[in-house]
Amino acid sequence: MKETSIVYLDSVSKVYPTAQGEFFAARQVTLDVQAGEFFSILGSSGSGKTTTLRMIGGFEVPEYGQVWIGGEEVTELPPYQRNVHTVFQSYALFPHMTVAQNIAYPLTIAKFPRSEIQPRITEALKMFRIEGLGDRYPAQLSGGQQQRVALARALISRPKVLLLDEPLSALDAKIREEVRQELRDLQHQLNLTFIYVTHDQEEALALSDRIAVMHQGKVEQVGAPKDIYDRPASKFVAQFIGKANFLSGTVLSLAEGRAQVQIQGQVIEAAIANHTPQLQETVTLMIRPENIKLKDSASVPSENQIQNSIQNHIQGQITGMIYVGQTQEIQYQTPLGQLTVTQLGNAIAQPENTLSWNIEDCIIIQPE
Amino acid sequence: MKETSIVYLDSVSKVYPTAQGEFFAARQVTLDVQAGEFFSILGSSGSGKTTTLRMIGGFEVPEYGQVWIGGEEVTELPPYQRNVHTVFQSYALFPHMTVAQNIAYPLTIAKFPRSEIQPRITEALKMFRIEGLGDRYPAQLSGGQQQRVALARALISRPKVLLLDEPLSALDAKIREEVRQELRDLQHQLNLTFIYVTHDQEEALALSDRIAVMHQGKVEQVGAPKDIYDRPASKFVAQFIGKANFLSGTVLSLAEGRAQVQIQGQVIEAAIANHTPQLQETVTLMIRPENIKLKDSASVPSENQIQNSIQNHIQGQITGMIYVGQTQEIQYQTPLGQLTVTQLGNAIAQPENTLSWNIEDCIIIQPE
Amino acid sequence: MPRQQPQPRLLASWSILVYAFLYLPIAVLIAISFNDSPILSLPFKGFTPRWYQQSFADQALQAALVNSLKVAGSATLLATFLGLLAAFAIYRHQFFGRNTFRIALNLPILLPGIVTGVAMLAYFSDLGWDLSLWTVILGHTVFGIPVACGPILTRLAQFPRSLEEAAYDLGAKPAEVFRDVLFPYLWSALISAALLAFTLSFDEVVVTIFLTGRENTLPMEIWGRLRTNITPEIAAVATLISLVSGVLVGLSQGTQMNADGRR
Amino acid sequence: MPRQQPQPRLLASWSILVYAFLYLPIAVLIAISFNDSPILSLPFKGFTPRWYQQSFADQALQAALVNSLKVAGSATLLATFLGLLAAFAIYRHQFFGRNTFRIALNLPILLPGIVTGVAMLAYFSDLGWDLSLWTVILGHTVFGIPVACGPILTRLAQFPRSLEEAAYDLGAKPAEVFRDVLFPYLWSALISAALLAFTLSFDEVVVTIFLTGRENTLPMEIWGRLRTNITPEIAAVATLISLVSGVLVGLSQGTQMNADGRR
Repeated sequence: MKETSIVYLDSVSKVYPTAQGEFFAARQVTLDVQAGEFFSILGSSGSGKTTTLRMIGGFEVPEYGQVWIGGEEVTELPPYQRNVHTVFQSYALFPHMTVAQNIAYPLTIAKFPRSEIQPRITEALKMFRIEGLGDRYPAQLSGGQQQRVALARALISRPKVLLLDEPLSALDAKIREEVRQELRDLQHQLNLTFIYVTHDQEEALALSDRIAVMHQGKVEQVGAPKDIYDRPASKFVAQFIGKANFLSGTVLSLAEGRAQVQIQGQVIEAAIANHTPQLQETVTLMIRPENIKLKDSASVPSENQIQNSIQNHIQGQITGMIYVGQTQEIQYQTPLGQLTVTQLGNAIAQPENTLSWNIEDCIIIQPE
Repeated sequence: MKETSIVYLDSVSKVYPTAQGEFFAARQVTLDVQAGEFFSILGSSGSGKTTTLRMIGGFEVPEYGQVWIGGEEVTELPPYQRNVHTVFQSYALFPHMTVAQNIAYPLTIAKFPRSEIQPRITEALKMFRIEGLGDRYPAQLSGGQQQRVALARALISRPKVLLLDEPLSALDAKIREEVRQELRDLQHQLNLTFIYVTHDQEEALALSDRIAVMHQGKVEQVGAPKDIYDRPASKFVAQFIGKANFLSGTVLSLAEGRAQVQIQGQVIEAAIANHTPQLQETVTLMIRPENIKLKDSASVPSENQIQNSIQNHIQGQITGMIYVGQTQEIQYQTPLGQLTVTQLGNAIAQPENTLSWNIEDCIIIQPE
Repeated sequence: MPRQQPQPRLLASWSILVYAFLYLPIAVLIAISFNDSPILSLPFKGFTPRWYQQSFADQALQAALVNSLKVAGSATLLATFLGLLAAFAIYRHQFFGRNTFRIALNLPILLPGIVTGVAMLAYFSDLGWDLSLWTVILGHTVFGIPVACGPILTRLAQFPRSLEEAAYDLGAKPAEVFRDVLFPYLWSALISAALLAFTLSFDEVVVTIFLTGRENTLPMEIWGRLRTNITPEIAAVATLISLVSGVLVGLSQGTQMNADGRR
Repeated sequence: MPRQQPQPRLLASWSILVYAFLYLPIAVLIAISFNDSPILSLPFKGFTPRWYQQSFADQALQAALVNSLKVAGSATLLATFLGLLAAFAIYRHQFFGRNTFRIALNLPILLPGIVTGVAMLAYFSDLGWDLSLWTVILGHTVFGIPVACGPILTRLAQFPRSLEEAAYDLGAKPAEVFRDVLFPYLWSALISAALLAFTLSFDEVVVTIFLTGRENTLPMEIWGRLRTNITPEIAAVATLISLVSGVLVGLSQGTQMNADGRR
């Protein structure tokens, strides 16, 4: 692993002394990133995601564990001896240098001959569509242009890995989506490895090949976007990425990836995902509000389908509705408890309804 | 209007001198807010929404126009002579006073007797569920608690109108939704008038009775949330609130709320909303991506339904897909141009499909 | 075993040298003040509290100290009040001329004391005023204002305008806003400003020489003695003055930083 | 017709009074320097450039000016360099002792000049050094360091750490980071610091009196003459010194503000 991954963190911890003892900004973080991957580290502020990125970049030296880049141990090497470049949240363009001087900096500092630098700058300016801006100073550029310059500067010396620390957070919401697509295309085109830190789950889901979700210094789950959204490992992940209904019940029986769970006297069937429960264990079930379908009370399944348990449908009464434009969130009071159902567009719910879902969409997760 | 509305702005403008001449932070803003309404002013930063709120609160005096509160002209009255209170974005709690002293401040300054203040403070602390915190200082409170104190302080002297300047923006995303609901309940319960400034369209849609959308100092549209989302007055509003597909075409014929529009040689039918076009006029059409339904190519309408024009369905080819968890955005190449379709949850589109929509969901808007 | 973080040793040793350079003379002075030798010099011949006892018993020094306290106390009050006004004026002029005001305020403190002294002497004699402790107080106020204004302005610049607006909004009139919101906020800065102005006034010599009548302040008394008989008693008094100055300045800066932290 | 915004008139008039109080003595001094009267006083009897001509021709004043420039120039270089070091030390010590360092740095500037003077005199005589312009330079450096450190530290505190990290990240070694990123950023603060240190050194009297040998600096020369013959020539020289000080301080603050604006 260490030798073949492009970036490998081997149980890395970063500790700060505080008045209350030691504070672990990152705790036994193990990650492996493959060449060509778009790998995101997702977490709220204080989750340790930036600390982790800074240990890869060489700005922090971990107290425990090892950092490997391109098959070599680099744990204690300074940033200028690592073949990874960072795009900072603030872009960190040098204010007293022109755009061209900024982009040329990695080559200038590596003492490339002038004749070799010039054509590469021209090429980079063209590639990032900032041809006319070579002589401007960073303060004269818009946010989006500054971001392009920062990218061009980080990529001019062709690093193995690009680290991006919330590169879109300083941009307007409207430009952000445009740049997001450009970033993804760039990574594909140049076949680069991106390690992308963000607190925005939508960004992470839309862009990444794989995501590591961090919480309180620890990695909670690593997986593909659909994996993490559909089969979250913990209640934290389920809540952090999207909205979720949680139910708490007791396991009655287990069988090939399924479990019968008793909730408030009702029995429903649930799928087993990352957490395999014991019989009689108290477990947490998760159903995404958009995976609950609404049917008229009239079209309930026939008696023999229902048998003794309710399995995956239930009667509910509307208690509230929130209109948020694209979707509508409807609150139901059901025998299982409060359930929220999300509907798209102008669909309107009948006052009383049957809620149903696919058994695969009701999964058992770790109770935090 | 001026006399019956609880707050009425009569063509109010706020002008700042700049090196380039005059800058209109607010330009001829006319708004009327009825008693008991939850009225939002929605706009991005620099749209003039906060300036407008500050003119109601008395922190800015407009250069032109009049401000009426409760049927009286108050344009030049200082804040301490207006019966409206503000909840500031930063909460603006007095750091050297305890929570109880903060909440009591409006009564203390109005020279209420001590014996009358005490029970009202106790009641307010209870109402906002901060009973135990009366002796703490603001710095010792969490963001959510500070917000409650700010609300309690603003409401203790029972103002006619409460002005709220992005009161949720300093809170964590998770707490925000909780507090949002509380705010709405509070407003209903006490039958208060709220004027609520925000840049978050979801917040405005979920909370408001009516919304005024501001852009570059001007009011673009005033209306109920569904009105503004479904029938935006301009391209700006359509883009700012949610996502939208825009098409540009020429009006061929007009009839009772409908128009035939020719786009790239195709003719489609569109509904007329706030903007009534002329024959041969070049107009902009808007379709929300979640209002486009997907059907298998097999189930297209029969020949006689289609007649000569395509009306409201079209063939398309998938060119891209973005997964964002709750929804999936699918890009289609169609004879009309690029169209984005939003689908909920795990629905998966077939590689080739027919896109269709209700004619009411395809509306003609002002081309900005 | 946790990995050790690298330390910036070179920088640390350089900066220790700089501080040593700054503090060595003071260290020597303190040593001399306890040295059992009648001349103002090292080497150290033994510890004695004699020079301190002698200075405490000195009648002329006591009188000078009282004068110094009178001058510094009055000048501090005046300078702090006027500095507060000046700080407000700069703070309120958000747009036009703000920087000009600020620079104009700082000029007098950086004018040579000798120029200020000559100028005020000429000014007072034109007005026909007799020189006394009062003229010294006015002279000290002139350079005390900019010094006092500094911390007040710094704190005022951090003042969240919304606090003031909230108070207005909740029904407070301008004077009440000042009393209930601004003053409590500025309190620590006022203390800090007063301590600074006091220290400067207490230590001043040049302007004082021009403006005083028959009464001597403490530094003037030392100054006078240095020309006639230089004894370690002077070192003892100088050490005491340093100690008081140090404590006052330390307090002043501590007050400021506490306020910053609490904010 | 646009509605007029209210103006804070009371505050404006008060603050004009404060500034008048600060500047009146200087105005009187300037008036006297052009007054056609051989005594150092008003009323104004007519305009004459005579006192300025006389001071320009004065050999002793010229020699004193050269000495002043030598001392101020050397002390400024030393103080700015050491102040930069001290600022770095404070800036890097993010956690432990940062505030202590900062206060320790500011103490010497607030010690009475008389204490610094006595202490350094005793120190140099212990070392067996002869008094000369060199000892004056060292003395001025002691209070120049904290003064020079101020603007550098202020600017350094605003320095976005990410710029430094970006340079490291892109392959620059520590010395190259300083040359390419930090130094260009600090440049304006260094100028500002040097101008301040120069002004203070150029104007200083008290420490100079203790530490100089036979050579006089310009303020010392004036000082000496004030005891013997007070002529309007002194007023002319004092006016010129004020002008130079004012311009230097104005330049220094202007440089700082420009840099702030550009950032």
